[in-house]
Amino acid sequence: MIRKWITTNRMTLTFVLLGLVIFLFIVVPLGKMILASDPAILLDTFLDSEVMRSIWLTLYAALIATAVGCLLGVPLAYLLARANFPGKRLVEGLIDIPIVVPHTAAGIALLFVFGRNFMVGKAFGAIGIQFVDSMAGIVIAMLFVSIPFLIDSAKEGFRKVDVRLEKVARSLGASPWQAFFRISLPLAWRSIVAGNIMMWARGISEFGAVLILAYHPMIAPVLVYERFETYGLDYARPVAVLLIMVCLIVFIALRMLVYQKEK
Amino acid sequence: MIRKWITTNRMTLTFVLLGLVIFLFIVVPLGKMILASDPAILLDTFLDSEVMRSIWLTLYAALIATAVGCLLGVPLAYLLARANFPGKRLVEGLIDIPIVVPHTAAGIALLFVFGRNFMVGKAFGAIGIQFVDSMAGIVIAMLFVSIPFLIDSAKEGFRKVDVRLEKVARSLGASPWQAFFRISLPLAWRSIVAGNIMMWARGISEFGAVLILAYHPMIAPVLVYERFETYGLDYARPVAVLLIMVCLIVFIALRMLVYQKEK
Amino acid sequence: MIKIKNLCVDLGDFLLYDISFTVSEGEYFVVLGPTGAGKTVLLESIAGLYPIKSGEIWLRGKEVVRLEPEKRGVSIVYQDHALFPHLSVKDNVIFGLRLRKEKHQEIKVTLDWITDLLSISHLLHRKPETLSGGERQKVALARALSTKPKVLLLDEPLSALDPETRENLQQELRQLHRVLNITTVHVTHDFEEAIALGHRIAVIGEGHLKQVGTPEQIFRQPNSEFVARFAMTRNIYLGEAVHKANGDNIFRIEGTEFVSAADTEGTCHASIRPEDILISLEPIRSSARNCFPGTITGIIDKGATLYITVNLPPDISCLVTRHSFEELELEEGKRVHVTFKASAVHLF
Amino acid sequence: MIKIKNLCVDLGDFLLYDISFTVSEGEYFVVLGPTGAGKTVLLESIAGLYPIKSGEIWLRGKEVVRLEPEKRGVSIVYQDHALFPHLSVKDNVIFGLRLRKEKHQEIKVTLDWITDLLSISHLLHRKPETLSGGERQKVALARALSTKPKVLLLDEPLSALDPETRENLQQELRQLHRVLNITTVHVTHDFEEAIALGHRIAVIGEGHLKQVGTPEQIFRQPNSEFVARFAMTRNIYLGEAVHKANGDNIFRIEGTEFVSAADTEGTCHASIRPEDILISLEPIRSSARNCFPGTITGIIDKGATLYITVNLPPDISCLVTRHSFEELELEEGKRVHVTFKASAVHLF
Repeated sequence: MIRKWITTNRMTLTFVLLGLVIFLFIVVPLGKMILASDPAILLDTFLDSEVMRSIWLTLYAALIATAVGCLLGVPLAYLLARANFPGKRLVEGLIDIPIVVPHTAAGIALLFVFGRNFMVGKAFGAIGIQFVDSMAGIVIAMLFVSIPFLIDSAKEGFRKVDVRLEKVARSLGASPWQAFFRISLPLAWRSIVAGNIMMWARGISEFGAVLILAYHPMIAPVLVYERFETYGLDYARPVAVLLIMVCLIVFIALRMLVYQKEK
Repeated sequence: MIRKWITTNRMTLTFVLLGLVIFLFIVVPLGKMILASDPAILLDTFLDSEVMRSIWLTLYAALIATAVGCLLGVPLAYLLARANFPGKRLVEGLIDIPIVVPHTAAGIALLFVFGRNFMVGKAFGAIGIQFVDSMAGIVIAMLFVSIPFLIDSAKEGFRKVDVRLEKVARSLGASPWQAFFRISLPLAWRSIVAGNIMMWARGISEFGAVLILAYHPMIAPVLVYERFETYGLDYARPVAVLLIMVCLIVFIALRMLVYQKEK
Repeated sequence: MIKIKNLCVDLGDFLLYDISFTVSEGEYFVVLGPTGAGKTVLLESIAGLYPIKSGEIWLRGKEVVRLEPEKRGVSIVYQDHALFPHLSVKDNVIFGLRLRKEKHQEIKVTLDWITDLLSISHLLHRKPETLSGGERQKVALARALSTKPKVLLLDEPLSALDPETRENLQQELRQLHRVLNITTVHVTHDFEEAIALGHRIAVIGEGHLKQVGTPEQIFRQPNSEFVARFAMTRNIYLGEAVHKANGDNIFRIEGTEFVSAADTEGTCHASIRPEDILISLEPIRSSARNCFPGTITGIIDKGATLYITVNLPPDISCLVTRHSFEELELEEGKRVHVTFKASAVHLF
Repeated sequence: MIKIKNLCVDLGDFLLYDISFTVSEGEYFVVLGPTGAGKTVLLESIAGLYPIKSGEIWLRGKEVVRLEPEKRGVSIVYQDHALFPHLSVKDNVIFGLRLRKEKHQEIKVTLDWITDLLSISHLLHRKPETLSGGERQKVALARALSTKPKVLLLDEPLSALDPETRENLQQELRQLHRVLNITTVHVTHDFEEAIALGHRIAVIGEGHLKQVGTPEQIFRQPNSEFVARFAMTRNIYLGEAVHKANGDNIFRIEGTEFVSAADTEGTCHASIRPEDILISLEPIRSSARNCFPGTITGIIDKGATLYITVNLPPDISCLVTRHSFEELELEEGKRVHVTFKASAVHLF
């Protein structure tokens, strides 16, 4: 009986085994690190004001980046979902570039625009905002590497909204703005929220670009690296665990919120 | 006339302006860095054997990670696209976690499994493979952060293949393997290739996790950071430019290859 | 009321060109054409929802090509109803009224009126996804009518429904039009729907307007093979028309000569509707000028009625009721006689 | 040939339960039911492509529930043809033969035979996307038949086609079955298609089998309101059947008494097919036992034929040809007489 099942489902079985390898490869390191941690040390780390400050800073900076990204990215996503123009594919390709640009190189590139002695950096410097080793720099770095996630997700969301719903709304007397805010936006809402979550999470995870642009004030991923470099693995580990846990809690809570509304 | 157009298309105009801000924010730093580079210095950097070695190493390690990911990830993607089982959503969520885990924390987590004194690390050490400060470590780090991109893309590809095509193939006498290799795989091919490209590019871009697991041999993003730290911006810049250019060339060439076949 | 002049729209794959027609106040105008003929785009052009290439669109004596859709007073109902999925039935219906910032009391009056008219009052608090196909389409109609549009555009409103619901809603549409007398343009690919509802019918195909006329004209006097096929005239022949010395008009095909009441000459098409042809076992003495013996070569069973193909030659398809079919004991190979009037032979 | 016993399948939303029927060798069996009734899943269960919950499926005397689909010798054709988009027409057709590792020569022979049979030889090097709907469906048929299956399953093969192509392909299916005599199960939601093609028809709905019988039985003797509605019997009444002292069987509704040939008693349904009813201006002297005066209250125009609703009371719908319609000058409000035989009144 079982033998018969194995014979007829040999492919499924093979696929399950291969898939299991990669699944365990992802889950085991994270699981082990979290489960094998000493609660006492974790608590100590939790009470370490430097750690907590850096985690808050990370969450906060990523949140600002996400807010800015949402304001500027959602309209762009709507345009890309609805309009057809020559070179549209090129624009879409360019927007996705930050995902594939090496993070440290991205940091260098940003430095050449937002650095004290360059274009935008100078302009902002005149009004007292500087990007190197500052909160603003962290936000800029996070925004750069994470914005494509939001735009792609929102674009997909808008694409799934039947254009004819907007058309019906127009024929019923809605202006383009009304059609957008009453029909398209509410219907694409879930994708936009999911995109925001992804963008926030991706911002929190960034290390390379931030390291170049703003080593200080220290965000959590930088702190993990600093402790690893300075004190070694055992000191870096509780910070990393705490950071991963915060990430997961935020990520899971928000995702559940989105999926709950689905029902 | 133009005034009339502006009035009726006020929303489009606003959206274009907002979108333009974020578009320029992405394009200008990259464009400026590439275009403003001195060709002579670039050539020097190109002839610097340390730089070229690190770039080759990056490309090569990412390629191995992608190959491994393809072998293990595609079957998993197929399962996730076709099978329904309790907890499927959880599995999908877990697989996406590497995208949002802070890179340095991911590096620490991997170290706790693949490090010399831990589980898997020990086992592999016995057969002469070690992950810390080695090629194998780079591959592992890249694989971890980039595998979700491949799985997601391949999954979408398989989902778009009508199940009934497989069913027809079965009724015509195909075994599950034959249906997979002759129908599902060729039809999902484009998504799988696109996923591989994304995975490779994401592997090349990784910095944080690799930094923790294998500072040496030095991959290009690490080299950029090292030069930045040691010699300053002017020395890091040409390496970063070269790296970005290699990334873009590879990325664009492969994408065009995929889209060309589309026609 | 509606005047379209030399309208030309680009559909990507092909052009819809040289479209001109007029719909008068209170008319129920049906546009008939195959799937993919650009019927939906034609409606969207009238509503201002699809950019036109050239031509003029007049609504109530005003050129509206540059007018925004929300100012045209035109409502549209799509085949798949296009209800707003995130709003309740009630909010769907009053969507247009809310935009108009009407007073609460006025909205209530209109809502009651329209939901009573379409008997959907019991659905008000449901979400669109929980409704049946027929209910959805009624809600879409209510929503379209709530703003009291001058023109109602219906884009295959019955196509997505099962036969029974379709027939009911068809009756409802006719009834609604009788009550409201609103100028309506209804597009469909279903010929039966077109003649059941339309005051006039426009047949569209191959990128342009083929014929505009009353159902009777489209039915009996198609001006092209395309229209004849669409009107399900099964008997379409290409042959030679001649005037005979005795004054008869003859259409000659495969050695058989049909007498026609039309007076065309030369190579042309002839169409004879299957229901205009009588089948009998013996020749019938009557005023009908055409009577031919033939052999039954095919039977297409449609349930209540059947199409009998008789080879004279040529093959000619005749409609009989199940009743006659059983009474005459028709079967393949049987020798029968077909009879039809000269006026049934339409030449074009 | 095919024997289904107490089959039960889970469709997620609902169950298909207690399905039992037998299809004999060479029979053309049609399963008729509304959209979403689980017809496709029923076919996929027979082919082994959908897991069943319980029950037995026998093919050629063998219980096959545990047999893999590729070993059942059953081919399936889907509504949307499901051609392999990456393969040419030729490679689609010989897909099954290649899998069988047949010799090049044998494949060629089968390919020539099947493409000739379906007249698709000229399409061999085209890609599916370049074909018309009718051509695609023919290719799908060729592919299904290429492996010479014992059973052919057709899942709404004509539904996605326009009326003309549908009728042609329907003829082709009949012709094909005559030549190959292959046991066929064809599912559809179209009643006309069912009676045009089926040797026997099974009506499925609300999760189970409603009736199995010849087209004649389904048509004239529906066993439930569901089947009667599906067979487009427009006149279905719920009333009282009584035996009269003079031996007549009477069906009483709204004060009118129909004479029936059936002998049921008590509360029951009566159905009268519209095409069995004759409309005339004067009462007809004939052997028909039912003759009533009434007023025309509705006209549904179907082009070649029309449905006339006459209020006796109750409302009764009668089919007339356009010919009679015009001759009798029927219109709403006109007084007419309806006549039908006692045998036309079916009680259930």
